[in-house]
Amino acid sequence: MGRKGLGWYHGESRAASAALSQKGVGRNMRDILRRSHREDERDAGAGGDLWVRCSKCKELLYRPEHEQNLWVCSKCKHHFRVAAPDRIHITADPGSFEERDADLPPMDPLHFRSGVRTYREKLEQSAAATGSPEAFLYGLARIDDSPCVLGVIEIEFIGGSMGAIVGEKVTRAIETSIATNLPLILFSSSGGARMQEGVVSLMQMAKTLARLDDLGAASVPFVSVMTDPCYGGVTASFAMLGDVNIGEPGAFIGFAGPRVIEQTTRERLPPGAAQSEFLLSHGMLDLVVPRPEMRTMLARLLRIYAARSTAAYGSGEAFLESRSAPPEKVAVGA
Amino acid sequence: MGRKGLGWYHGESRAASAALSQKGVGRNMRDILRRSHREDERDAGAGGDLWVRCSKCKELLYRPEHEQNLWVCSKCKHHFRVAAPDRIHITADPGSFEERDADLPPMDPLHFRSGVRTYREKLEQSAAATGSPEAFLYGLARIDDSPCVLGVIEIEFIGGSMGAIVGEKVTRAIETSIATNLPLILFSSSGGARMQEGVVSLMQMAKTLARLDDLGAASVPFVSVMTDPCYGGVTASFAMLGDVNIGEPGAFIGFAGPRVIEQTTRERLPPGAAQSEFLLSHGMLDLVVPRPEMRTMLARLLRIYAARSTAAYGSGEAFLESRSAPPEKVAVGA
Amino acid sequence: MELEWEGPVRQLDGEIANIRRVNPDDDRIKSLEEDREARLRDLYQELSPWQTVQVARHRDRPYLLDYIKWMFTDFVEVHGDRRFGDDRAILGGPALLDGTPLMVIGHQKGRDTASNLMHNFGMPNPEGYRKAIRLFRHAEKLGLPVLTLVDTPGANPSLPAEERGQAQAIAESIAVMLSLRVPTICVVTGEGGSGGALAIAVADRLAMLQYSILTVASPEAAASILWRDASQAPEAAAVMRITGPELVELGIVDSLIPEPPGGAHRDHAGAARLLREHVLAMLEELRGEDVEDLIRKRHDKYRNIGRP
Amino acid sequence: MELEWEGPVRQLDGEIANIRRVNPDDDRIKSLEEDREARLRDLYQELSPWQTVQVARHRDRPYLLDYIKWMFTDFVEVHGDRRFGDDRAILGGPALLDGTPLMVIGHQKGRDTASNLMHNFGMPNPEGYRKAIRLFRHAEKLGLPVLTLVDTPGANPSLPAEERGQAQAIAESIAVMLSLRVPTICVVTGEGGSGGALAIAVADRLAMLQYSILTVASPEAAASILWRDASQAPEAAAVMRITGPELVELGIVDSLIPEPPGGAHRDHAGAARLLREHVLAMLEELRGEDVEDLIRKRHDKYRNIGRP
Ligand SMILES: [Zn+2]
Ligand SMILES: [Zn+2]
Repeated sequence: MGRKGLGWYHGESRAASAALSQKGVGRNMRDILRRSHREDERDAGAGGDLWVRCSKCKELLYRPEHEQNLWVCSKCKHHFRVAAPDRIHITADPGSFEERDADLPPMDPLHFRSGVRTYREKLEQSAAATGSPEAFLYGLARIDDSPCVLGVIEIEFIGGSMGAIVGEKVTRAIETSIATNLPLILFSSSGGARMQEGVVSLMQMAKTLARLDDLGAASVPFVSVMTDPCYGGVTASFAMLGDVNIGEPGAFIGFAGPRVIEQTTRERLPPGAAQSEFLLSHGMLDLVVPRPEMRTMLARLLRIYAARSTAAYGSGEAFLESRSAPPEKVAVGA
Repeated sequence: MGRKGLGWYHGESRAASAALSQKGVGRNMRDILRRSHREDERDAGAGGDLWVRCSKCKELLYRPEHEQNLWVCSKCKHHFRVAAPDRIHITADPGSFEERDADLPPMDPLHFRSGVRTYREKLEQSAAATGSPEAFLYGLARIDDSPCVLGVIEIEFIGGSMGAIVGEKVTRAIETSIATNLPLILFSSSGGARMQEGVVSLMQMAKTLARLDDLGAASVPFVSVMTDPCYGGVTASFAMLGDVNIGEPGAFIGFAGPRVIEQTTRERLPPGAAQSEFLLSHGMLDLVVPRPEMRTMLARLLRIYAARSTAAYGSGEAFLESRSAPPEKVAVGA
Repeated sequence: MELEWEGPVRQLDGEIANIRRVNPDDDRIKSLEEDREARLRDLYQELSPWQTVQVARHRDRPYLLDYIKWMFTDFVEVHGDRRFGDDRAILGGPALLDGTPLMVIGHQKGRDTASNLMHNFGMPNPEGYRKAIRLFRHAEKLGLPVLTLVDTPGANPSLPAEERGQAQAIAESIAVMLSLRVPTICVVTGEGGSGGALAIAVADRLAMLQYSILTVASPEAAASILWRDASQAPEAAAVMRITGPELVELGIVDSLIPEPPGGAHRDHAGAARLLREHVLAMLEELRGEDVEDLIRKRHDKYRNIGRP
Repeated sequence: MELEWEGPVRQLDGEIANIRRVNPDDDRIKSLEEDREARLRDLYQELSPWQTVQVARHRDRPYLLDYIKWMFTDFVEVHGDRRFGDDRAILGGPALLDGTPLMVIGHQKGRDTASNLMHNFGMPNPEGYRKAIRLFRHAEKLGLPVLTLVDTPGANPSLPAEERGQAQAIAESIAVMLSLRVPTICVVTGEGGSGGALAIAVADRLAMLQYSILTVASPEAAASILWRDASQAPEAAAVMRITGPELVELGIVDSLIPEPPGGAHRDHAGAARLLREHVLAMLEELRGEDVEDLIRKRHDKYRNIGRP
C-alpha cells in the first residue's frame, strides 16, 4: 500500500518514476501541472505553453518563472490554484512524501446517471484529466524535517467536491495521524458536496468529524489550510475545525459561495468580502500566510507541537493511553 | 444551623416567629420590607407610610395594593427593587424556606478604614439597616412543591456587593445543591465588588465559579435570575453562567454600569440599552419573566429538571458517582 | 396551498360540501367520504419524489412549535447563544415527554409573511447553531436525552452569516453532537436541507417522517449545479434519493415514521401522536446504554457511511 | 514618561551626561554612576503603593510582545475567537520555552496613539476573552501548559462590549481556566485591573512582578466609589493592598518575581530573563502532577480565599 512519494518529481529518481508508471500507480506530474492552471491560461493565446495570463491583473507571466514563484503572480501577488501533487511538491521535504491509499477506487453509491451520461463516466474523465482517481490524496511527509500526515484536495477533480471516497480518504488521513501520533496537515479547496452522491456525500461531513473528534481525544494537532476556493461541506466540517486555521491570501472561503449569496440577496458583495483577510478579521482564521512563507510557518508549528510529546503535561498522555490505539511504528520518509 | 424559614411571615406562625426572635436569630421582616423601598419612597411625602411614588412614571401607588402587586407599578409595570426576605416570600412556598448560615458573621480581611470610619462600622450600620448580617441569604426551599436551594442577594446591603462572606455564602449555597442534588436558584442584584475588601473581593468571582464547576460535574441544574441592577463581579461570575439565565423586565444587567460606560465613552446610552430585553435579543438571557409569572416559570423548570433523576440517561449518574459526595439526606420543608 | 395532483380529492371535497349544504344527513355523504379517503390513501401510497418534496414543504405541515404543543406536558423555550444573538430559525428548550425530561431543538418555519420573516423561512444563522450547541451542552450536563426535529431549506446564505462564521458554526454543531454524552434522536419532519439540516441531525437514531426529504442540496440547486437549469428540479428529485424509503435502503436513515392519511398537514394532532410514539420507542431502545458504547456506536455509524 | 519622584536620579543622569560630553573618560563618571545605581536601588526599595502603580503603568514597561520576543525560541501568534472577531488587546499562541511547548496568552498595550488604538489600551472586548478560551482549549487538547501574562486597566467598558456579553465572556473564561486539564501559570506583569485581569489570571500558580499591581478596581475608580473623588487615588492605593508583597501576605499571590534595578522599564531583556527563570521554575514544580490533583488543588485554592 502506498507508493514512494513524489521524490522522482524532484528529479531524484526518474527511473523509479518510470517503474512506478509501468505498474500503473505513478502519474505524470508535469501533465497534471499543465492542466491545473488551464482556467488562468485561457487568455494566454498561442504562447500558452510558455506564457500564463494572470486572471486578476491580466499580466502575462513567463511560465518557468511563474513556477519558480510557486504560481503567485509576480505583479499583483494573486495566488493561482495549485494542483494537488504540486502542492505536495512545494510543501513537503524532497522525497519525503509517502502516499497512502493512492489506488482507492471511486464509488457510485446512488448508481447515478445524469441524462445520457453516467457518473461513472464522469469519474473516469476526471481521473484522466487530473491523473488522480479521486479528489483527495494523502500520505506521510516531512516538512523541514518534522514528520506529519499531509493531505490535499484536488480542486480540479469535479470541483474538489467531497463524495464518499474523498470523505473516506480524509478520514483515513485522520486515522493515520491517530495511529502514528503525527500532526495532521490538510490543504482544502472545494466547491462543496458531490451532487452525484446525494446524501451519502452530505454524510461525509459527519464521517470526517467523527474521526476528528477521536484525533482531538488523542491530543494530536490538526492544521487546516484553506485555499481558493473553499466552500460548503468541506468548510463546514473538518476544514474549519483546525487547531490552527490558515488561509492563503485572497482565497474565497465560506459556507455559501459569493454567487449563491448574490443570487439570494440580490446584492453584489463588497470587495474582499468572504476572502481570507475578511475571515481573519472576523475571527475565523488564525493566519493568512502567503504561499512562499507557508512551508516556514508549517515547519514552525510542527516544531512547537513536536516538543509536546516530550513535555508530559496534563491530559495529553492520559487521553492517548485511554482512547487511541497504540502508536503504529513508522519510519517516515526514511 | 439554619432557622425555620419565613413561615411566620406568611402569618402562619407568629408565635414561632416571636420565639425565634427571642433566640436572636429571627428578624422582623416587616421592618426590612419597609426599609427596602425607601429610595422609591422619597417623593412620597407625608403619606409615605401608605403611599409610594413610582420612580419611573411618578404615579402614586397605594402601598397595600402595591405589595399585593409584588411591588410592580400597576400603571407602567416598573419592577421596584425587592428586599431579599421579600423575594423569598414571594418565591418560595409558604413555610418551606429553611435558611442556612444565617448567622455567619461578616469579615474584614484588609482591616479597612476609610477616613475616620472603619469598614467594621459600615458593616454594622448596614446590618442594622437591612436586618441582615451580610448581603446574601440562602437556604432550602420549595417552589410549587419542588424542592430547591434558593439564595438571594440583598441589594440594600452595601449595594449588594460581593465580599468574602457573600462569596462564601454563595459558594455554600452551591455546595448545598451538590450535597442534596437539588437545583440551585439564585436571585442576583449587585453593584459589583466590595471595594473595602480589595482583591479578596475580586477573588470571590473565582471562588464561586470553582464550586459552580463542581455543580456542573454533579449534573445539578442552576437557574440564575438577575434583577435590577446587576453589575460587575457578580454578573461576570456565577450570575451569567446559569443553565438558564432569567432577567426581570427592565433590569439593568451587565459588566460595566451605564454610568461607567457613559463616562468612558462620553455618549448617552440609547433607551433600553443594557436592560433585560436588550440582553435577551443579544443572546445573553434565556427569558425575561415578569415578576408575577416568576414563580410559575421557576416551578415549571424545577418540574422538568426534577424528572431527570429518574430518567437515568447519559453522563449524569456516572458523573454524580465519580465526582460528588453522596447526597446528604434532607427532608426539605417537611 | 393546493397541490395540483390532489385534484381528484379536492373534487370529491367539493361534491361532499355541496351535498352537505343541501342536506347534512344525505346518505351519499358517507360513501363519498369513504371514496375520498380511499383516493387520498391511494395517492399518498405512491407519491413521486417530487410530490414528496411538495408535501414536505407544505405550508400547513406541522412545524416544531406545533409538535411541541401536541407532544409535551411541559416545555420552556430558552433563548440565545450567549455570544451574539437569539436566532428564531432554531428554537429549543427542556421539555417533559411522558414524564421523561429531554432537550428538544429544531428548525422553525413561518406560515405567513410576518412569521416567515421572524423565522427567516427556517434558515438559521450562525447564532442558531450556536444556540443549539449551548442546548446540547446543557442537556449533556444534566443528563437529558436530546431530540432534534429537522425542517429547513438550509442554512441562511448571506454575507452577515458568513461574517459570523456559518461554516464554523455548522461544523462545530456536528462535532458537538458526535461527542455528546447523552442519547440523541433526530427526526426529519419536513425539509432536511443540506448542511443546515445536518448540523442538528447527527444522532444515535435518525428517523424520517413518511413524506419528509433529506437532501445534499435542494432539488432546484442540484439541478442548477448538474444541468445549469433549476427548472429540472423534479428530475433531480427523482435521481438523488431524497425520500425516506430510499434513504433507509441506502442505510443512512434508521426508520420511517408514518403520517396520518393524506399527510401530516391534514392532521397535526395525529402526526404528533405518531411522532411521539416513535420517539418514545427510540428513547426506550437507548435507555440504559453505556455512554462510552453510545459514542463509539455513533462514531462507527457515521464512519461507515460510504466506506468502500 | 518621567516619574516625578525619580528626580534625584534624573539629576545624576544629567550630570553624568554633561561630564561625558566634555570627556567620556572622566574619572568622576564611574563614581557618579555608582551613586546613581545606589540611589535608584534605594528609591525602588521602598516604593509607596502609589509609586508602584506609576511604575506598573509606565509606558516603557515591557509588554506581552516584548516578553515573547525575549523569552521564546519559537512562537506563532494565532488569531480570532471563531465567533465574531480578533481582539488585539489579548494576544496569544503556542510557543517554545527552553524546549518546552506551552500556550502563552496575555494582554497587550500600546506605547503611542496608533498602537494604543490598535490594542485599545490593553482593554479587551468579549472577543479577547473568547479567543483566550479557545486557546485554553487548544492547550488542553494538546497537553500544553498555559502561561498568562496580565497587564490591563480592565475590560473595555462600552455598549458594544456589553452587547456581545462582556460579563458572560469574563465569567466563562474564569470557569474554563478553573477546569483546565493542564497546568496553568499566571504572572501579573503590570496592571492587573479587576475582572478584566482575573478573566485570564485564575491559575495553579499566581506570581507578580515586583512592581506590578493587582486591584479589584483601579485606585481612581475605588476612590470614586469610596469617597466620590477620583483624585484620592493615591490614598486608595495606600489602603487597598494592591502590591505584590501585600498580596503575598494576604495569601492570594504565590510569589514575587524581582525586576532589574530601577524597574523592568529600564531593562526589557533583564526583566524577561528574570521572568523566564521564574516561569521555568514554576513549570518544574508542576511537572508530573496528576491532572485530577491539579484541578482539585486549584479549586481548593480559590475556594479558600476569604473563608471564615
Ligand atoms: Zn496578477
Ligand atoms: Zn410606574
